[in-house]
Amino acid sequence: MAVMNIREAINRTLYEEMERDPSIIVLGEDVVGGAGTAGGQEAIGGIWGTTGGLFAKFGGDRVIDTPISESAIVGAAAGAALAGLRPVAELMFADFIGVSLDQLWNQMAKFRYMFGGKTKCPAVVRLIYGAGMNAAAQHSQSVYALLTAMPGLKVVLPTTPADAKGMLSEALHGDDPVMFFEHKALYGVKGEVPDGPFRQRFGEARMVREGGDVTMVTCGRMVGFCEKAADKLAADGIGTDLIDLRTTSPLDEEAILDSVEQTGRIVIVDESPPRCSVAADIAAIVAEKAFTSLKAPPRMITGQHSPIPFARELERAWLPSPQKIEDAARHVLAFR
Amino acid sequence: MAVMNIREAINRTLYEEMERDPSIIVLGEDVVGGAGTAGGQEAIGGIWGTTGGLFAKFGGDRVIDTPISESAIVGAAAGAALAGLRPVAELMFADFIGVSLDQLWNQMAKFRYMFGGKTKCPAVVRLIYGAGMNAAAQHSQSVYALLTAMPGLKVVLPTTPADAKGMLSEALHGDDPVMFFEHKALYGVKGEVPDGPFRQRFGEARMVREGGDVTMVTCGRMVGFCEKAADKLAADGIGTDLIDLRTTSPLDEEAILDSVEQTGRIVIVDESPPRCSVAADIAAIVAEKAFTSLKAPPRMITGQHSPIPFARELERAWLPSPQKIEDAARHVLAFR
Amino acid sequence: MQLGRDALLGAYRRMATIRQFEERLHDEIKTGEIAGFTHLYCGQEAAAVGVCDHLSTEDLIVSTHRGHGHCIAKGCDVKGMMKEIYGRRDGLCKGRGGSMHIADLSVGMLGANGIVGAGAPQAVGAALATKLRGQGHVAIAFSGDGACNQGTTFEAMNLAVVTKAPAIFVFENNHYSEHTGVQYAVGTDRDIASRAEAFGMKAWRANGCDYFDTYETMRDLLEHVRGGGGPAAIELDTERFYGHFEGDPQRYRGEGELDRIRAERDALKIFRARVGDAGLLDMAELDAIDAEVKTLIDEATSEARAAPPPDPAHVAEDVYVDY
Amino acid sequence: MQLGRDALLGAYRRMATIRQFEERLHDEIKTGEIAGFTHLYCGQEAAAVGVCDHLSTEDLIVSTHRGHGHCIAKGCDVKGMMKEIYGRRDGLCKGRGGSMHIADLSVGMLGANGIVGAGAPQAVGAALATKLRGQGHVAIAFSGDGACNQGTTFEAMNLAVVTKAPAIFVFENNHYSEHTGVQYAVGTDRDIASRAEAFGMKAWRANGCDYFDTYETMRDLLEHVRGGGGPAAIELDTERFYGHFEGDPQRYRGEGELDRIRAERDALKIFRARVGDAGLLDMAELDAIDAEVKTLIDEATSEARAAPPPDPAHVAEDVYVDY
Ligand SMILES: Cc1ncc(C[n+]2csc(CCOP(=O)(O)OP(=O)(O)O)c2C)c(N)n1
Ligand SMILES: Cc1ncc(C[n+]2csc(CCOP(=O)(O)OP(=O)(O)O)c2C)c(N)n1
Ligand SMILES: [Mg+2]
Ligand SMILES: [Mg+2]
Repeated sequence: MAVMNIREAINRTLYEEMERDPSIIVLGEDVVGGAGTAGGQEAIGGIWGTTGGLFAKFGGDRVIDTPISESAIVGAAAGAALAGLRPVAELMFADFIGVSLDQLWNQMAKFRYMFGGKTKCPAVVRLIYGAGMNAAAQHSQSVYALLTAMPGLKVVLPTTPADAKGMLSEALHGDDPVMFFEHKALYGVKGEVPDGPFRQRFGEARMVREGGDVTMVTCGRMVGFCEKAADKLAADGIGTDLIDLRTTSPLDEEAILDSVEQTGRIVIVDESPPRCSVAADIAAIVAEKAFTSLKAPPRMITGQHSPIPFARELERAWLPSPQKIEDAARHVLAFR
Repeated sequence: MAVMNIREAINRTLYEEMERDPSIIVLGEDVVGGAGTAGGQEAIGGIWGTTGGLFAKFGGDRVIDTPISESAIVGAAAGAALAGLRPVAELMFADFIGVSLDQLWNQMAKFRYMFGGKTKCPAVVRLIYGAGMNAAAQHSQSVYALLTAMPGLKVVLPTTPADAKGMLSEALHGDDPVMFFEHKALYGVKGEVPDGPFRQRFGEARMVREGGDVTMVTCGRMVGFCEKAADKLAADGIGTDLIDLRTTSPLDEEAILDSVEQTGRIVIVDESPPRCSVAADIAAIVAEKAFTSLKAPPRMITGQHSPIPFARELERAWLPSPQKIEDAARHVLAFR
Repeated sequence: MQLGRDALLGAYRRMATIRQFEERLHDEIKTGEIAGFTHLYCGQEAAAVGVCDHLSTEDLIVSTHRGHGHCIAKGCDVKGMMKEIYGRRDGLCKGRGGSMHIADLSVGMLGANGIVGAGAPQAVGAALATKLRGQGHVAIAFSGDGACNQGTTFEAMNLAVVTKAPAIFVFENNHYSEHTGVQYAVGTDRDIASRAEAFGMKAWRANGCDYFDTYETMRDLLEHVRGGGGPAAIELDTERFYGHFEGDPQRYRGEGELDRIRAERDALKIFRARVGDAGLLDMAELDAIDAEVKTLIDEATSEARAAPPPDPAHVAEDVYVDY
Repeated sequence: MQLGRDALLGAYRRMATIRQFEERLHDEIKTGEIAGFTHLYCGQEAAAVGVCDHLSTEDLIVSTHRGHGHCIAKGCDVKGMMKEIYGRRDGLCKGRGGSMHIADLSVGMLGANGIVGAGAPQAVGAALATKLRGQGHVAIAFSGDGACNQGTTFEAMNLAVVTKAPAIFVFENNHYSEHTGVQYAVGTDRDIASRAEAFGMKAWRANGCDYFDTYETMRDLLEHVRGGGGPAAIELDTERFYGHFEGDPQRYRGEGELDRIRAERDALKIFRARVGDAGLLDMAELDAIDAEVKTLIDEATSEARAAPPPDPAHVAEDVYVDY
């Protein structure tokens, strides 16, 4: 097992999968970088550094810089997938689903169903998402709830380098459109990554820790926040079942319900605004399906019902925090 | 009080409000109809018939046919609102938020916040939505959950002619962007409409009936479905509190929680797919805030986690039905 | 005209099939048995057939809300289409899609589309796929004069030029988008083809009511694209014989307009006149095809009417390959 | 040159303010005190000022992610801007917006924008508002050479032409969108102004590093638009002196490119040479302005550094007027 960060895990997995499968192509803005410049291509390899080296190895027919036109990028991915390729399209910021939603939602998500199950659309869309870098209201959003709501899409959010590799590889072996979310503040997270072929099935949550007193369900960057809260609780002898969803669609209901059956108390943490969020979705499922197990109301810790602010102090206040999570856990534990 | 249908109520309200306020303009595809044709303008007045007569009265500077370019339509509305007008933009099908989401979500919804509260964006976007006309996967969706999730927008769904007038008028007096949803299968619904100025505040649910045994919460076309189910239950002596949300953002939590406090049993009915839906949102709120009142798990009756099918038999099966709602109510009532 | 007898008979058969398919739908819709929105292609037959007659199964097309003609021209099964439009279990798309969402990838038909302008970027992606395979195949986006104002169409044209994709943009200018005239909605006073040229591609123009003009112009165009010359566009001047959708009162039409276009711009009449004048085919042969097509459409209709509906139990299937 | 002394001094002052504001930011960002993404406008000063010097408060502009120059040229308070970029409570937008989201409607600045291409349709809507008011005011969308490939920009141009809105599309071609060259991303081998022409509007071209060329060309353009001639476009050939955002290693630049553009394409140097050669202003006067501007920027920076942060308790306020 090699130790690497999430950025590197994604880069290497793209490289290995492209070597394995000649039908994989990569497209997006500056995924090569330097097209049409004196400095030349491969000048930088993507502003996030995740696609570096691919152009040098696989050439311009498979690693394609595009103009700024996200509808065309995602639409081209949809069409290429119908036509037999496995495109990996990059949305430099997930917020840009605003200008490309139709191709995700009304096109690639619906082809198979509308066309009577006689086709498939194995496109992977990489969405760089999340707050924490003071990128303000239009470059910080966690749009996974919107896409989780859309039948036909799979929604994937790795939080470790191993999951990044395993789930990207799974996406590139599967036959459905996959929304692959990369948290911009997690790129530097390091961890061990299995060598060689390795796939992580979708719909299997990761038990980050088992404690039995309270259940925490979350995904993405909030996994780390919950770990901090769980450490604090552990210091007081309180054990946390911490569940990293890994994928919100499909959802590992079983993992959640099993834990709640034991703990009877759940805190759901989500970096999105509260309304119609994944947090609400899970609270609803738990309320409907684990009603008799619940010893306290499910508690949701989310962002605010407001756009995401710029200033450091405000962004921090907007987001869930380890402290708020810890408080929520103590609150549900104290409920009688 | 005049009796009219929802289509007429919207048309008359637009007319009356435009007479009152010269800053109101209307724009969209074929909202006049016939531009650039031999037949001439006002040939039809919108494919839904809601904007007929406006051009003849208010002229082409205030009633504007546009090319097929929804981003430009909504974006122009956003800009016009910033510049002091009150635009009413029409999305002929709500599904077309796919090609215009950015202007709704990242632009008009966020201006006020991003700009430090120093501006306002009083744009009204009319979205024609919903299933029931076999318009298939791309012309039948109930996209209100997606927009309810977005801070900065208000989301309004009239189900009676009076509410259509009252809430459209409220939107045109208010200073925030309003997503005004018109269900295509409800246009013909008739009812009494107050004469003269009349506004219905947002965030006030409508108690369609009070019964005290079970709470049903819903909106849009599902209000009628719930009424049918409630009639059946009433025949067995079961009383339903039927709540028409009227607006999902802001949400009248109080009306819901008050009712659940009394009934302890709730069925939430929503014509959207289940995940991250308004149904889930309300179930979560109820679970969190009315936990001790609940005598049974909240039950959600929604569409399927699939695109909306074309064939009559399939579309019917996809949607909630009075029967499914009735069954759900009996289920929560039987829960011990 | 370098077309042989078989090719000519085939072209006429395909156009006649579209015509009769649509005329039958026009009648059947009145019975109330067909649900949803249906957009008839009648009047534009020469466009679909004149374009698709150059294509093999490996050449791909992406269509629009007005897609029946493209489907038939590309080789979709007519009975399967009829069943689909009737919403039947054994329809081409199992009754899930309906008129606006017919696809058959086995013949290179990547889908009709209810979202105006959505197909254009998909055709660019499909063209990138054929380019990568390197066998000279192309991908075609059919678009209307209305669709040519949608941002996605513009973006697609630019992306095609930038990536040198073998993508072809076929603009069927039938002068209307719903009830709006093209003179209004396309702001420039130049034509649509000029717009494509401004994006950096070669563009052609042809009479989309004349099979021969369309076919021959497409030959030149395809020589350019298959030869590696990059994307191209063609504007086809054509006519829609019915309303935007069934039920449209068409008050935007000029006086006598429908009569005039029926008289002067009918693709089938024009075809007959051209092959008759040139002495290439006998009218009786064409009459015989009309009769055969009528039989086919009769059968397709009665079979569709009698076909079983979909089973509601399967409503939420076919969403994913694997979930 | 018909500009009087005061106008010339004012133009220089505004350009120098932009320059020094940005250079200071470039230094301050290195200290780590400024959060988020910052895109510097340096090098394009003549574009913003040459355009905005024609505008009154009732003329409206919509800007981009690279918006500081447009803000200053349109009259936003420099100290308020600096505080905003520092994320302070008393910043122009209370620290909620930051560098990419500065707006001040009181001076007709409708907002910078983090979404490339989003501003163009908004300018059309704003132009429809000014048109309805009938006082000859215009609305301007600033866009980059990259933004000119976004569907929204195309749609906006067509909508402006169709509605005859007094909208102006200013394309600042600085040759790059992030790390991609305009030669690649704009597929046509004609220029961006030609693209606008293909949408049916009149277009102009000017040297966006030369205040006088920009200013005078805009005068002609505005005569056309204010006179009811409909929308118009202008392509300004200009340069960006720093990276796409702060931290960009700029490996896409040609050898010596930055030195060359600094030497030959510096808007301030060019202005000095032009007014000096024509004997219109004394260099000492301009030096004095530089010094005054330096004092302003010093103050703005130290005040911003010392200013209080926003109160986290207000994080979710200002979302609605009334909810
Ligand atoms: C994005 C989008 N906007 C609007 C519509 C509604 N609509 C359906 S067809 C149509 C007109 C299309 O005109 P054109 O492209 O000329 O094709 P034609 O109908 O003439 O074949 C419109 C506005 C739609 N389906 N999708
Ligand atoms: C819709 C969208 N796509 C991509 C980006 C990321 N991005 C920000 S600036 C930029 C380049 C813009 O280039 P140009 O329009 O030439 O403006 P310049 O940066 O040169 O001022 C890109 C790709 C974005 N902010 N929004
Ligand atoms: Mg048309
Ligand atoms: Mg640029």
